[in-house]
Amino acid sequence: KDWKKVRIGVEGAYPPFSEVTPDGKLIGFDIDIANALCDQMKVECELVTQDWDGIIPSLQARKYDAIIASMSITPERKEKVDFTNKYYQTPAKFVRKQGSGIEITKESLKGKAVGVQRATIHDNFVTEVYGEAVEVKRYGTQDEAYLDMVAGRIDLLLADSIALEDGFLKTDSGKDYEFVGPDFTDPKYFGDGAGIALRKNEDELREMFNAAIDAIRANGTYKSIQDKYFDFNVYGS
Amino acid sequence: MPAAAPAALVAEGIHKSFGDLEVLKGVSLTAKEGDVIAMLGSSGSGKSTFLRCVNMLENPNAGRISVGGETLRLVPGKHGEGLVAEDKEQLRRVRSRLAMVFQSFNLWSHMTVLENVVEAPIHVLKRPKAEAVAYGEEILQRVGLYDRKDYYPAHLSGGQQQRVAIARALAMDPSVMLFDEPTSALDPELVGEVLRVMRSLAEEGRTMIVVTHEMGFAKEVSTETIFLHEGRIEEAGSPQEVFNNPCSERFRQFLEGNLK
Amino acid sequence: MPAAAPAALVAEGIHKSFGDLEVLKGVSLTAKEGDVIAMLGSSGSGKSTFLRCVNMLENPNAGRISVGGETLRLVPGKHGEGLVAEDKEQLRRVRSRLAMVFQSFNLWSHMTVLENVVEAPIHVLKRPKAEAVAYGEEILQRVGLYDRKDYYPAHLSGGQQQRVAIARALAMDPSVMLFDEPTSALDPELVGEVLRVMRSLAEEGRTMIVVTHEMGFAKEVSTETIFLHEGRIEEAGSPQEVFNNPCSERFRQFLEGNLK
Amino acid sequence: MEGFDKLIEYMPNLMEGAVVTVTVAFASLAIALVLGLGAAMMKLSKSRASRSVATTYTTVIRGVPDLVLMLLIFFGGQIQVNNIGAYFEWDYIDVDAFTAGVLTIGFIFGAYMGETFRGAILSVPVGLLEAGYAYGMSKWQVFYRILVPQMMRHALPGLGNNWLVLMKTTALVSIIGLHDIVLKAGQAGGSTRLPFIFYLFVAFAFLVFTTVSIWLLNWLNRRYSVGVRRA
Amino acid sequence: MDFTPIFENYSLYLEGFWTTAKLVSWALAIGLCLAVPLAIMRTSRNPLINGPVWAFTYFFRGTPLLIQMFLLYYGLGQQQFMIELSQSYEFLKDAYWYALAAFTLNTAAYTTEIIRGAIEGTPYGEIEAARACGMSKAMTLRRVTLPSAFRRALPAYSNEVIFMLHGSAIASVITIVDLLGAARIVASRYYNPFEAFIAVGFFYFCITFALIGGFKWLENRWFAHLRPREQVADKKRHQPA
Ligand SMILES: Nc1ncnc2c1ncn2[C@@H]1O[C@H](COP(=O)(O)OP(=O)(O)OP(=O)(O)O)[C@@H](O)[C@H]1O
Ligand SMILES: Nc1ncnc2c1ncn2[C@@H]1O[C@H](COP(=O)(O)OP(=O)(O)OP(=O)(O)O)[C@@H](O)[C@H]1O
Ligand SMILES: [Mg+2]
Ligand SMILES: [Mg+2]
Repeated sequence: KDWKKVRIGVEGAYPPFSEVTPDGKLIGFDIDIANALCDQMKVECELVTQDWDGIIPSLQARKYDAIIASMSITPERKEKVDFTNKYYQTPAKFVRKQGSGIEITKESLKGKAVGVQRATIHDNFVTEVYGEAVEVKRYGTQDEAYLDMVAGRIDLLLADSIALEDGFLKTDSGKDYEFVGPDFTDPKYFGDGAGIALRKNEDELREMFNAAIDAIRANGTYKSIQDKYFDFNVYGS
Repeated sequence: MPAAAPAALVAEGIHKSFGDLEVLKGVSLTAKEGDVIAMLGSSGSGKSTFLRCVNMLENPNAGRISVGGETLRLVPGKHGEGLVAEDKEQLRRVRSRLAMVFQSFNLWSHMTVLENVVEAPIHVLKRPKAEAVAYGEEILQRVGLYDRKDYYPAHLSGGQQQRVAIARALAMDPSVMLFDEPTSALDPELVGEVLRVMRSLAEEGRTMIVVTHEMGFAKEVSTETIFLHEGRIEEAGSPQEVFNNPCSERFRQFLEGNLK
Repeated sequence: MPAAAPAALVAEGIHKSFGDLEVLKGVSLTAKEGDVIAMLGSSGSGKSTFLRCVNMLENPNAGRISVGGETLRLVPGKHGEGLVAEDKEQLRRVRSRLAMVFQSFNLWSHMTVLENVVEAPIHVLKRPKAEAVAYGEEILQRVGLYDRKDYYPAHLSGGQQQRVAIARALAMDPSVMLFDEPTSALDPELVGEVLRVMRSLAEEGRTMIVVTHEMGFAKEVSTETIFLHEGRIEEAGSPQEVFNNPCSERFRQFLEGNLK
Repeated sequence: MEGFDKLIEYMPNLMEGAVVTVTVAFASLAIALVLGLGAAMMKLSKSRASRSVATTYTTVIRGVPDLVLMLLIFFGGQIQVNNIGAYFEWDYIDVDAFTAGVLTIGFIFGAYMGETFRGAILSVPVGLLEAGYAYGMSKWQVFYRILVPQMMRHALPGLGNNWLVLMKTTALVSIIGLHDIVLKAGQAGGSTRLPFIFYLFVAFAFLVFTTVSIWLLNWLNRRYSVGVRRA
Repeated sequence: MDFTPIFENYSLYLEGFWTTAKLVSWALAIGLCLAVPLAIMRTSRNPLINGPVWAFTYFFRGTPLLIQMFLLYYGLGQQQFMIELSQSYEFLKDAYWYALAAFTLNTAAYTTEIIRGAIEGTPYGEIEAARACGMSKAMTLRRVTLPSAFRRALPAYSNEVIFMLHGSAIASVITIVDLLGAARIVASRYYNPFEAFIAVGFFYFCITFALIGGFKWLENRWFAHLRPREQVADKKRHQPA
């Protein structure tokens, strides 16, 4: 197959990686990366928004050909889809209300409600590691989880640290909240960074993306996008 | 006029208008204990309206109603709907002594025959249930429907339904029974069975006011026959007088029309 | 038997059963141009079924039907429903020449009188609209309903509705008109107006087959009277013969029952 | 009021969503009407096979929640289409959220419409259809010149109810990611942290749709009752 | 198709089933209790009594259930006073109660209109007969109008119950693990939406038909007085004396 046009699934409710402006435009790190990669590959791109918990099924259902949505490369997902090399890597972290005194220990977490986005690595991690102790509340989008955190319905949030920082802590409604506990990076749960997911056996497209990732990192495009959003090295080591 | 016992029912100067249409222009009537008054009149003359005014299903514009010596206290209604009862308790007491049998039976369709009959005695007269049921069954026996007591009204013929309605009225032990064309919704074959029951009621001395088109019944059973025309009583007297020697031209015409 | 012109309608050996019930046991009938055949018979004898078989609203089990010399090609139906038309085009052509007037009128209630009348000429016979309307109005004039042409059927009396139904049939310029008890759904006062129209059709030489209970009509208007009994023709002949000198015992009984 | 300013700011976006909602509603209505008429005719047909197909269709649809069916058709339907596509070696056919939403809602309401139409068809006196056949009309002519206009009057109240329910059901397409008014309001409510005012606006918008529909339905009802004698 | 993940997670589905069952039955029970007085108010000729109830039913019948739930959960829940209130009353944090409130109000609105229709359909003669016997307004309502209205409302109400069951599936959208919520967890964990939703659809299907069966049985008991004559007469005859 000759890739002239590539449709890319994105999420649209995961600031600062992917969000929708009031006039309906998609913006964010993922979006810029997606556009940069497409330019690099000289293909026409169409971005399709899709709620997170349907994002892999929709890929398999061929609603689009690739997912650029901060998706961590985990062994479980690898059974279903193929990944390119990572295009960034950041740790996961908990957020609590200031002064709530909750610590990330089994005892302190007992009976607390933890909000995560449904079907994410964070969902899997909390369910498996703390599932006995806490009540896991799963949301369709990260935004809904923030709303419930502010409404006091959940005690903790677990998500990507950058997403939490930019999408929540730095906003007006997040000013009373803070990070707690360590950075989580265990590849068993959190994988090897965020990659672009593709259907199995689309090797040609994967190689195109891998080449493009290398190219934009080499030619400075990646750096300029990164600097637009972050003041540190988001690619990780 | 003054008698030893108070009259069973006195209605005096009943007036009733629907909007501009004056349907009753002062109708008066006195029924002594044991009277059977037959009320005739062409369609639209106001017979039903009169009966409905007597037990206040319509609000008369003027008039006086008294049952067994107790006069219903009436006051003008607030929304201009004519006279209404001042004391609802009294109205209910009076109504429970005036039992009405409707042209279209109006049985309660979700209750069996027996339930229809004992409903008001138990819940209005507050009779003990067992007593009411025993009495109800006795009455059903009288109207010949004991074996149908657990049927629902929808499963009875029209004549049977009307007999249930009569039983329901009887179960209240009313001072006066009001019948509004009790046979005119029935097929000709079924009329007889209902008339038979009414005849037997008359024979045992019940006070009854019967609106009817059955001349035979009026002639043979009534103690007094009244002819209503355009909201006024045009002719009244014993059936012999009235049928053999009518004074009113209108009544004569009415009789001719009805005998064809 | 053989005539110069082919017979307007020939039905031969029509058999029809509903399940186990054999309703028609071989009924044959020939109507020449201008014949008015009156069909009598007690209720359930199969008169309606016969008419309905003739224009294939029911599927006969056996028999032959030919209209104006054209024989309808019939083949056994696939779901065991009796004979069906082999060629739907031919069936529609034949049907458009056999106009049926139903007992219950069956006017199309969403169309005005005029629309009812011109519907089939325009959509079945593909007449130009203006022509069909002009002709339709002429016919409505004939049956005396021109001034009602823009009414809806629900706003007409029964007799008027039946006259519209006749106009609707006439508008097809049919070779044969089939009437199935055209007056029996009408109040007695309204029967006359429909019979009058039918009589005038007979006088102008229309070929008609009329199922009716109106003895007077059969006697005076028909050219041939047929008596059906339990799915067989029991008596047939000119009305004079048949009424004055019936051969069949059953027909005699039928006449007696009907004259009461 | 801050909330009101935000509402104004997001208004063009919400209006786009409203257009999507209305489009989805009408497109699904069209499908539902066609499917419903088909299902009704099949249920009334002589053939046992088509009767049982139609019965299975209406029973299954009415046994399963709309949202489940929608998720099933959105995810599962695409997989089936792909399988069929692969078999015939077609190019990829996209079942996007709009197509899936419209198909699902149309499919669901086709079943309800089917019941409505069936009832309406049964209330048309057979004699009127027979009169059509007796004058030589073809099946198709009887169907659209007599059956449909006669039936519409009986079907309208039921259709009206179905339409009101259908319109509200379109809110579910937001769950499969179609950018209707509900999703737009959710996004706006999420990023402004003012969900109350946005959802209140959506509720108001639906009340407007409902009210306008009721007016139109009453008007239609009068139109289709021509020739009916009123008591 | 592979249904093993569904069997492996049957306890999740079971838990979801209980949540759905509890939600729907409570909503229906409370909704019905609200609907009866509301329906009576709705038949009042006084606009001050009838008007507010009309507005209530118009709003809840004119807007999608999903929006009603969002309004309560995200909308109301975001208001400052609710956030403060939920500090002292823990249960206000639980999505369950918001869904229950939305479902209850929604079904109350629909049921109100169903019962109102049935009340207004009571043959007027039956009411006059009650008045002529000397029954008070309240007694007429209690003994005649309502019992016969309930029976007539049953078919429409059984539809409402089914709609409520189906409508309850949206609870999964606000973090509640009901039947569909369970299916969505399975679907997103195993990436098998087709199987997960087919299974849950089948589950709902069975519940629906159990309910329909139940209502048929009820109708048979309650509608004895509406059935054709012979059928009942036969039943009576075959009853042991
Ligand atoms: N609720 C009402 N509103 C307006 N007019 C009414 C009402 N009830 C009765 N009427 C009118 O009052 C007049 C008398 O009616 P009524 O029913 O008393 O007549 P009737 O003598 O019982 O006749 P019938 O023999 O037909 O029963 C009629 O002209 C009728 O149209
Ligand atoms: N569709 C049908 N299915 C079963 N039986 C039928 C059907 N149509 C008619 N019959 C039966 O066929 C018999 C003849 O019916 P038909 O209507 O032809 O009688 P008819 O002579 O027209 O009587 P009437 O004077 O009452 O109209 C009757 O016993 C009737 O019950
Ligand atoms: Mg009267
Ligand atoms: Mg016949």
